[in-house]
Parts: sequence; structure tokens; C-alpha cells
Amino acid sequence: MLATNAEPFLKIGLNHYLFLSAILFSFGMIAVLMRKNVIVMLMGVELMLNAVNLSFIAFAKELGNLNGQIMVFFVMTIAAAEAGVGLALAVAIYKKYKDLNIRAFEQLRG
Amino acid sequence: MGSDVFEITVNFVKMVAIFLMMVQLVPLLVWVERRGSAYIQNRFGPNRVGPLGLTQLLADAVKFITKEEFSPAAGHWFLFYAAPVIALIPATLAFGAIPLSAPINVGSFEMLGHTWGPYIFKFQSFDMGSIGIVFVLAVSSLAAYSLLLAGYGSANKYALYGALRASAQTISYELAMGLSLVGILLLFNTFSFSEIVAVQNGPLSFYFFGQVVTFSGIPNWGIFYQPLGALILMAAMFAETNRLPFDLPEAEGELVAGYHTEYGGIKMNMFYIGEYGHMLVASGLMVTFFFGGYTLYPLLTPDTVAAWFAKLGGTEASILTALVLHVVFLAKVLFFLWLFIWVRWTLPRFRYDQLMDLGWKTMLPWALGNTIITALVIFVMRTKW
Amino acid sequence: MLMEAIGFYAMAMFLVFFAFKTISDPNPIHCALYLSLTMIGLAGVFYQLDAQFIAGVQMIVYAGAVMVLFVMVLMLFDLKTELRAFSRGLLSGFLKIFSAAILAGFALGAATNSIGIVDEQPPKVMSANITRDLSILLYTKYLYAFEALGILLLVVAVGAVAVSRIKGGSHARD
Amino acid sequence: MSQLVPVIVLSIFVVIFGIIIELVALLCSTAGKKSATKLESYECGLPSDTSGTTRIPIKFYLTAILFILFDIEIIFMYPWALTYGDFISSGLGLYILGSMGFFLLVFIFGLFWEVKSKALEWE
Repeated sequence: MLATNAEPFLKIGLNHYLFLSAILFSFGMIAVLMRKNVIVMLMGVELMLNAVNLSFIAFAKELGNLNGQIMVFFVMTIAAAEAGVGLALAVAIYKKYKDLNIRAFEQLRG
Repeated sequence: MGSDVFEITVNFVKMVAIFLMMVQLVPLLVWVERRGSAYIQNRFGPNRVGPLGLTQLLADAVKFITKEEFSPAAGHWFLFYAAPVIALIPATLAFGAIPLSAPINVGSFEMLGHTWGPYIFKFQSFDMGSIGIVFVLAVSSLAAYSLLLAGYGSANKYALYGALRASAQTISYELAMGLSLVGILLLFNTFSFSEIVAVQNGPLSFYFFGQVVTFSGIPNWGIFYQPLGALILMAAMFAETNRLPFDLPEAEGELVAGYHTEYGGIKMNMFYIGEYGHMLVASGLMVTFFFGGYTLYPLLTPDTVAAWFAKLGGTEASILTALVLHVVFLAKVLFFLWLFIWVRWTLPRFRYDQLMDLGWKTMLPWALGNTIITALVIFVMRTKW
Repeated sequence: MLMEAIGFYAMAMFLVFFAFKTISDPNPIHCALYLSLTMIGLAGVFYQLDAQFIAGVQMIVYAGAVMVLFVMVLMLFDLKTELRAFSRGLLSGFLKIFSAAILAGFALGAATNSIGIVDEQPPKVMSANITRDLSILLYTKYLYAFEALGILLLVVAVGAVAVSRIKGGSHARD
Repeated sequence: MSQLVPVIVLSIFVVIFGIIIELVALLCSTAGKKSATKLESYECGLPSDTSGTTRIPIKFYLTAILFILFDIEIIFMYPWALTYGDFISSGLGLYILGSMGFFLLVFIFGLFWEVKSKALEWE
């Protein structure tokens, strides 16, 4: 009886990984929405991308199909490029306004 | 780690032993370095304490442990104390993945009224199988963290600047290091260390316009195919370990002592363990990729050595074979470690702009050229015309 | 099965803990360090899910390069602990919390509801050498994407250099 | 999973080893007077001036970002090197050489551009 009840928790499958991925994604999203520091927001974006990578890989394993892993490879590349450009912009903003608060970006017009 | 108590215990003990081997090498190398530098510079070096100054190491250890412990008030004490511990991890994990000798086959035996089945123990902390090389690169890319943490935790301008210099240098030379390995991977087409060692354990044989050409008597070592790759890897390793001629992070004329300005006593020594561990990993990688790993064809291969002990049979023969091959590996590694020390006391230090120019504008293009030429030659030679 | 479950839950707790610390710590450098620990843990999970090469790439690219860049940039700025790490403002704060909660609920709900979408199948056996199959796939089916990424990286390199050349101070606020 | 356990165990062991060494050193350390001057950051004996931002050249950051981009390009070469022999032996040598040749061309152009635009100059 106990064994059958505990089975959904003990038999690790796709759902567990998807759930973990969803939690990490939510954390990343909260960081993007609620932090003030631009760089911490970028970290939130990285966390979200990684959570998506996790679900890609979980699906790849479940379906026995390597396309998901290839996709993760591409996502990682683009995420690294995005982090590079994002940080370059943050450095440029910091040089101008001596501040990393997201509010500093409101000045960016014209 | 294993399927039963015996296997788990042996694997754990093996792991700890390999780690302690790495740690134990440090005082010995420090002694070799002091005496060797003294020899090179026509001095005596430490020769008062014990025979040949060997017990100087014990005196030093006592001194290190009894130094006063404190962390700078402006700094971040947790990161300050964490940095030396983190410095140990990359070298240890990378060294654990390199095969140090042939695997040991243990036949089934009786102990405590229980038959313990046959085991195979790899002579390395863990076998990462088909991604061994990627694992080593991945782990050694974490080395920049301990430098950055040390610089940040000390709250010292020299330390911070030294840490930034050190990590910029480490990551710059990682490019040349990663690219210099592509040539050898193109040749052997595998990420597994044991397969690379197995390929090199044989006569020199390669494709020559679609025909296999074999030179018996010459080992099939990577150095014969990739001399430039070996040279670039070696130079990049010097920069990765932050040793002379690339020890800009601790250029005392400019930066006091770089990222370990605020460190003293045993914490300083832990950075040394990390540095010498990196040297050990570098030597191990050189030996494994370019000098046949633990084999020495045609004299000492797993087969010929096993034939010596054929009379003993079974487990004992396997253990003795592994030990003999391990001595072969150690001899090769010690040669490279001596090379590290020799170069340190021979060459002067670079300037920082020269260092970065060498990494980005000289070694990276050369490694790229090496890769392209290797690919072209392999394509021309292996295609059946 | 039990060992697998213990491994998974240990890993999951590690990840969730450090991800939480990442988004909640007031000091940005600590955030970056916690995030790099999260990345290393994710590499472990990838390894466990038969993506050995991807796990290695995750370590090299994320833990070894991107997060080092983050830490370096934060040291460049010499930021102190932020007294107000989270943005404030009554209405916008409420809206943010509300939308974050709704979106998090959507994500978790999607994960929960996806139970049963993928049919129970006998576990497919991945081929013996996944890395080799992965690379063959990369250079045949996904060749176009691969070349496009090469060009994207070139563009990003040029762009990053150009952005970092922007002179500061000429149009400063004060 | 079974392959990952030894790595985790060894990492934990090393961390514990390091902590124990630091604790032993802490216990054995000679007690000295803790003065404010001693706890100050070392600046060659001058009174420390930790206020004000340390100015770090932007170069370090630029080097790091270029490192990331080139590192990814190098990582793309690893799977290529792994399967190069397979492609050649199945008669697709020219295909794989050409596809990587284009990628390498872009790589070399990028490196050339960085050198040309003096992004890699240190003075």
C-alpha cells in the first residue's frame, strides 16, 4: 500500500524534471521582474534559459531523441552571446550614469 | 562507486590516496624547486635542516600551521577563507580523471565467509568514460573562481588587480589550450583518455594517401603527429598555472604579491597546492596526449609487463603490472614537472601586454593554423584516391 | 529506484536552494556566485539525463566563462550591498508581485498538467555513444543553424567591442 | 548517475579536507595582538585608502567577453573533431571539411577584425 502511494514520488520521470524546471524558471522570472540591479536581472534571464534547457534535455531523454540536446547547444550559445552584449550595455550605462539601477535606463532616449 | 561494500571502500580509499599523492607532491616539489633553483643559480639552497635539507619541509609545515590567522577587516571573511579551499578543487578533480596506470583485475576471493566477486579497479579516481577530455577542460575552467574570490575577499587593491590579471590571463590562454587539443582529437577521434592511451600503445602507423604505413619500433605517440600542438599546449599550461615566465599576477615589482597579498600561513600554502596540482594535471595531460600515457611501446606495454609476471597469475600479476606501468607514468610526469621548474628559473618574466599579445595574436592563430593543416592533411591522407 | 530518487531530490534541493539565494541575496557578487553553483548543479542534472557532452559544455560555457564574466564585471563596478535590492513603488510593486505569481503559477501548472501528454512508453534506449550521434546530427541536419551561429558570434564580437567603445560622461545627467 | 557519484564525493572530501586544515591552523595559530593597523588592507605601509571606487581598466572585461565568444566557437570544433574520421571513411570528407571551413573562415575573420580594430591592444 505504502509502496503504491509513494510511487509517484520515488519513480523519477519526466514530470519531476519538468516541475524542477518550472520552479527554476519562476525564480528567474521573479528576478527579472522584481530586482533593481540590471546585472541581477540578466542573471535571472540566464536562470530562465537554463530552466528551459533542463526541460529540453528531460524531453530528449524521455523521447530518446537527440534533437532536444542540439537545441540546448544552440540555446547556450545564444544565451552566452546575449549575456555578453547585455553586460556590454550595462557597462556602457554604468560609465554614463554611475548607477546600475534599472531606472537609469529611463534616461535612454534620443 | 561500486556494487558492494568492498568495491565502494576500495574506490574511496583509492580516491583519497590519489588526492593525498597530489598533496604530498607539493612539499617534495618545493624542495626540488629550491634546490634546483639554487643549483641553476650556483647557490646552495636550504641545506641545513636534515640530510640535503629535506626536513626543511617539516619545519616549514610547522611554521605554516602556527602562523597567526586573521582576515582583513575591510574584506569579506567567508570568501577570504573559501578561496584557498576552492583552489584545491579544479586540480584535484582534473587529476582524478587522468588514467595513471593500467586497470587492476581482481579475481574472486574468499573473505569473512563470503565470496567477493571479480572486480576491475581503474587506476584513477573516476573514469568519465567517453567525455573524459571535456570533463577535464570543464573542471579546469573553474580555476578562475578561486583567484577572483581571493581578490574580492581581501578588499585590497593589489589583490583585486592581481586577481583580475590572473583570471584574464587564465581565460585567454584557455583558448589556445582548447584549440591545441583539437588537432590531437582529429587524429584519434575520441574523448576518452583510455582509448587515447590504447591507440598510442603500438607501432607508429598512419595513412599515407589511403595506404597504411607502419614503422615498427617507434611508438605511435601524438608528439610525432602534433609537435606544434604539444608546444602550444605546454606554453598555455605555463600560463594557466600562473608560473614564470607568465606569473604576471604576482609580479612583485608592480603588485606586491598579486591575489595572495593578504594571505599567509597555511592558506597561502593551499594556493600552492592548487598551483602545483595544476602543474601535475598539465604534465599528466601532456604525457597522456603526446607521450603515450602509462605505456612505453615497445618495451613496457601492458602486455609485455604482464608477461613478466605471468608465473604469479591472477590478481598479484595484475597489481604488479599496474604498479610498474604507474612508475613509467610517474617518470614521464616528473620529467615535465622538472621542465616547469627549469623554465621558471631560466626565462625572465613577460610584460603584461606582451603576455596578452602572445596569447591572442601568436598562440591562438598558430593553434588555428595547426588545426586547419591537421584537418587538411588527415583529409588528403585518409581519403582513398 | 530508491537511490535514483534520493539522488534526484538531493540535486533538486541543491538547485532550488541556490537559485533562491541567487534571486534573493542583496549583494550582486553573491548572486553571481550562487548562480554559478546553480549552473554546476544543472550540469550534474544534464549528465544524469544522458546529455554528457552538453553537461561539459554547460560547465565550460556557463560556469567557466559567462559567470566569470559576470563576476568580473561586478568587481569592475565595485558595488556594495544594495540596501534596497528589490524595486519598490506601491502600485508597480503590487503589479509585479501579482504578475510574477500568475506567471509562476502558469509555469508550475503547465508542468503539472503535462503529466500524461507524453504517453507512457517503454524507455527508449539511447545509443551507446550519444556524443558521436549528437555531433553527426549537428553537422548534417542542423548544419545551417550551425553556420548561422558562427556568423552570429562574429556579429556579437563586433558589437560588443563597439558598445564598449562608447565614451562615458559627455551626456551625463548632472 | 553512478559515474557522477565519485566526482561529488571527491569534491565534498576536498572541501572538508580544506576546512579541517584551516581549522587546525586556526587552533594552532599564535595569538597576536589584533590592532586596527594589522587588520587594514596592505598598501605598502601607507595609510590605507579604501574609500572611493577602485578603477579597473575596461580591457579586462572586453577580454572576458571575447573569450566567451571564441570559446564557444572552439567548443563547436570538438564534436567536429570527434566525428571527422567517421565522415571521411564514409566518403563525406569534402562535405565536413567544407562545412567546417566556412565556420573557420568566419572565426578567422573575427579574430582578424579584433586584432585590426585594436580591441586586443594592451599598453
